[in-house]
Amino acid sequence: MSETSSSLTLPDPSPRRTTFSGTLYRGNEGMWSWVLHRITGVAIYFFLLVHVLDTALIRVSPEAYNAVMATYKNPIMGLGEVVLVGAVVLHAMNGLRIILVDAWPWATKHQRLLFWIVMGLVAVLMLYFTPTHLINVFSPMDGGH
Amino acid sequence: MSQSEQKNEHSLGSEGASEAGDPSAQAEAAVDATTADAQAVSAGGTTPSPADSAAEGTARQVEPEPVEEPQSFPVTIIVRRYDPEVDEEPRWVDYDVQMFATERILDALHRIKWEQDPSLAFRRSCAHGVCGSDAMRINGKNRLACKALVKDFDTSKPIYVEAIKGLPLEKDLIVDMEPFFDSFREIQPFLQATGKPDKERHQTIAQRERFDDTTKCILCAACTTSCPVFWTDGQYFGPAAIVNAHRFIFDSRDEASQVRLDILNDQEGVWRCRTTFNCTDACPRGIQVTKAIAEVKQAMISGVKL
Amino acid sequence: MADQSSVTDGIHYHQHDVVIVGAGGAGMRAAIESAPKASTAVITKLYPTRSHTGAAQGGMAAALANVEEDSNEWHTYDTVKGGDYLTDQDSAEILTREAIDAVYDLENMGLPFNRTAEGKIDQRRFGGHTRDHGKAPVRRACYAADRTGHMILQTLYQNCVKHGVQFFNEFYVLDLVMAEVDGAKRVSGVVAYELATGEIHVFQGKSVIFATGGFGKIFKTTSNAHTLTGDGVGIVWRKGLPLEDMEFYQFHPTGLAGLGILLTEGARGEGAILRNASGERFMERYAPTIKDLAPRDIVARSMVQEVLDGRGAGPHKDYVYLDCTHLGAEVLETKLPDITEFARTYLGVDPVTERVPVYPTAHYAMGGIPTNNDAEVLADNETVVPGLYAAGECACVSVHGANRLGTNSLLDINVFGKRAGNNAVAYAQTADFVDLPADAADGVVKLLAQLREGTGTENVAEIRKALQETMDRNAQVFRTDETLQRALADIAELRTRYPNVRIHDRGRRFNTDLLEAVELGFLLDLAEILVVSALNRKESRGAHMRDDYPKRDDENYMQHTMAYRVAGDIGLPQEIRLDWKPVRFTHYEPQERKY
Amino acid sequence: MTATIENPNYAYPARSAGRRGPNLEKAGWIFMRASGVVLVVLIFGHLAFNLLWTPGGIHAVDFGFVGGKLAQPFWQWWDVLMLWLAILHGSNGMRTIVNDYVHKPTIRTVALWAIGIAAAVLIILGTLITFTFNPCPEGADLSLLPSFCAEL
Repeated sequence: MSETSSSLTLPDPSPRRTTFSGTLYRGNEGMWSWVLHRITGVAIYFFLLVHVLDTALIRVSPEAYNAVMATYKNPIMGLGEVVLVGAVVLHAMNGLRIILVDAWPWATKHQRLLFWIVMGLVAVLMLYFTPTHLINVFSPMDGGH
Repeated sequence: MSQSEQKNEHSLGSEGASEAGDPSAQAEAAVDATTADAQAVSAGGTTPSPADSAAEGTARQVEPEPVEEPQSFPVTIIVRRYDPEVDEEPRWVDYDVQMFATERILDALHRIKWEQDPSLAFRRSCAHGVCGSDAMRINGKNRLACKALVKDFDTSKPIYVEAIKGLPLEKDLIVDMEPFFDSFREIQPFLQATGKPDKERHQTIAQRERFDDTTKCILCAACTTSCPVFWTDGQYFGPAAIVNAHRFIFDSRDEASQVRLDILNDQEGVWRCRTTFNCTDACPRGIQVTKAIAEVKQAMISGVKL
Repeated sequence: MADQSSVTDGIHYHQHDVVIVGAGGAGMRAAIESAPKASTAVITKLYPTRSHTGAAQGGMAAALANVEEDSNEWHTYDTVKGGDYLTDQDSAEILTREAIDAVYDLENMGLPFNRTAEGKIDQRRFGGHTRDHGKAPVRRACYAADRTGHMILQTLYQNCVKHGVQFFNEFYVLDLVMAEVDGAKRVSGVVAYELATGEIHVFQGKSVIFATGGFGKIFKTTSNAHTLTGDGVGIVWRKGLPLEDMEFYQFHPTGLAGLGILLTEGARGEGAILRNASGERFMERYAPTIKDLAPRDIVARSMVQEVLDGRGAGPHKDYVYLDCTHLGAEVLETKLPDITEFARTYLGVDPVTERVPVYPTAHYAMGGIPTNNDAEVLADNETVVPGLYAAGECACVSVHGANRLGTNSLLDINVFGKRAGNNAVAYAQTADFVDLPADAADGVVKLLAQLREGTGTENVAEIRKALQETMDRNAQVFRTDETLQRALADIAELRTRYPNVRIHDRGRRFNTDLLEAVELGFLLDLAEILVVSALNRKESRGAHMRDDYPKRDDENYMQHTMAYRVAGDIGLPQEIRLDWKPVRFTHYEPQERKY
Repeated sequence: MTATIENPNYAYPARSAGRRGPNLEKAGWIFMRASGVVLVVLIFGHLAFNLLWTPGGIHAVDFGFVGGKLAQPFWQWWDVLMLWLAILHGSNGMRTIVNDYVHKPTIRTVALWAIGIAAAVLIILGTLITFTFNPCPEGADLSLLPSFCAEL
């Protein structure tokens, strides 16, 4: 009977402990893809907030906008952009996988294979993007026309 | 008794077993040997009972032909113990037990309870995976202790055993199951059909097959407590409740599918499923849980297709 | 409707019209009848869905004649003959007649039976079930793959949810309260121990139904769950009520060798064959007509005989094979999926391509608490205890006689569970509560205190193991005076050690250490009754096979054994008085049992 | 006793019984998938055009480049659609995460409101800017502006 459970009398159930007490749950591909999906999603969300705001500077003045954009062109930011694009690609590909898994019995059954296909696609896309982008980042250009 | 003596009895004991013509003689001899070894390992353990020596005595006979006998080996089991009357927080406790490869983790827990520490509390009943009592987290994954075989683990490392996650911990490996059954009860898990037929309601083989998978559920909670959404939000109905709803939604005899779909079309219903497939992997009955949930979602969008 | 609870002196008091002890098939079937009509409490040691009904596999017999000609009269004949004519024939007639509605009830409640091409309930063959009085095997067992018991348990639980049955989960009933009213002993209630908290609850009820299942844990190799420790049967026994036919204990032929895990007879119903080491289909020698589908006692005995004669398989020649390889992967995966998985998981043997090592395993108690056809418990051969009912494996109606046919137990729990529920409600609607004696809970409080605070040195697990080993060695499929005497001496010795057990867990919450100690007490009681009853029956009949008396002796033993407890507190030697009870006949004259 | 272990949040929100207003979970679920597919096209197009296909990539992105793009209705609609869908998709995702992990009612309410307000502000701001944007502001340094401004 539930009233006997001591836990119900506790003042403040702490969900943090709920999640992290004991060993880490050893889920398989499905669980880790979900973890990645969450992390990339949150990261992209916060970038999105910033990105909309910095783009809004375009309404202030060309100088203001260009000043902000200049920061995106520094090499450290350039590496960050690779990570960001990686997150976007991963989130996108895994999102498509989730849609398939939701809608298509074959995909539900072979979700594990699909996860690795997603990883493969992400790798291919990033292999295309990363060098192209890094060459741009590290080429000596002064940013004007 | 000395180690060498023990070893001796060990091999002879098992081989002589067929002499007795006793069905369980083999297993018996094996268990006897194990007991002796386990006692040697756990200092301060119990003394061998007369029955042990008797069994070993009768078994000490001429052996017909040399047979390759399975060997037991030491396994370290680390159990996350918690006694609410004493402990502030759960603690990990190590136990060394002698195990055979074909034995189950449940056997290891029994050996701990019966030979080393009788205060260890866990639930179990049928011991072969049909009653659903002993769902627990073994090496970080939900399984039934009676279906987890020692040979499937790397025994060079300790095996970690702890209670399932997300339900209130009561003691050691026992959690409060009431919230879990509350969710089950909430989806109206019973056939709702009008009219009283004289005999059986008819159903084709194909119609029966449609929901076969989800009839296997034994309500062990391995799926629900493997779900990351459930861990953080106990209000989520959880896979088990949805599986049982599926069992009736897709039963051609049932007339209340829409009621159940409405119940599950909730903030805490099927839409919270994030398709992590932990539930499918955890199900000891091999139910395609995530697929069942997907089918319920599809039924909500485009109607029930029997 | 009475439905109250209160706390006095730390003891919880509850009042319900009908109190059901046990939530397996029989208990829940009774609850479904009684809950809509009266306040009903179901008190159970386990969560209802953990009950061992769920482990039953093969099917539930009923002469529906969905796939071939059949009649319940044939079913009665098979049941009587299967029980080696010790079956009470009027009871068997009720069982087989009400079987048909019992199956339809379950189907209407939602049970997903396998279907025929026309959409009707499909049926399969099973041991001992024949057409036209033994001519050939008949398809009588209604089934849901090889998890019929699971589906029955789930369906009954689902319907209990539907009816809002009030469950007291993980409440362990330890005593039956009886009180004298106008010179007659009547039921007043039960006393239970709440596992989660260690608190004592007294349930007052107008009628009480015991549906507590069997006691297979007196044996070591058993298909039974760890929790099947005969608590209900033991409680009734300690109250001075008799037990019937305790010597008849069924060994299921096909347990996984060395483990005892059940492989359904339905496998043989689908065509699987038993073979010895040389591959011979040995059942052809023992039961030429129906071979592998002979009743369980005969098949189990034949298997043991093969092993004793040196024709066993394996390194120790101590088991035989169940050969399913010719059935094909599809039949195994669709009709016998669970047992296929059991063999794969626990023995690493794939039934699709390999023969599965099997050996008889302790399975089912034909005997138990004597009841009449209305499920009312008997205080002697005729006198009913008003308000007390029993159904399921813990009860002995007796529909199973000396040997139960496969699929008749799932039938038994449904037919007599329903009867118990209906009759208990009818009784509760006319009767008044019997006042609880002031000391209702004292016995249980004392028992638990004794155990919990004992300073002994004995270990519960060791005593239990010794008991199980002596029972396996001395009171199994073949018994002699000598082996039974040995068992009796061992049990007597263990009984003297029992009061000296030490409980290591002194806590109150989920004290499973204490629980196991209490259970051991019941096991010791019941094992002793079994052995004493077996010693007294100097014949071989059904599941009771005496090597020293290999023939059936209708002249002296065509009667039920009734065992009474004369004296013996827990831990002290018991004094058991044996008596007889006549078998009730209707149409069938005892004949030699040939298949 | 301080048994706080693995304790789920049963005190926290009631299920269907206490539900008020329409249930948008299903709509939200469908929206996440539909918008997701469209966003893959929009964002991949956005990234490819800006970072890969334009010579110089990130170095080419400045007022002149963006202004040039936003002067065309095609890119205006592209960006506005992307803005709306991305903000809604992201905010709904954040709402889910808050629902999962934030259990204190006050913090939860604050977090959900913050997400909602941020979404509203950004969508309105972004939309207004896109449609009221002047690629050739008066008095600006011509060298910073899109090339076509010179022709005006």
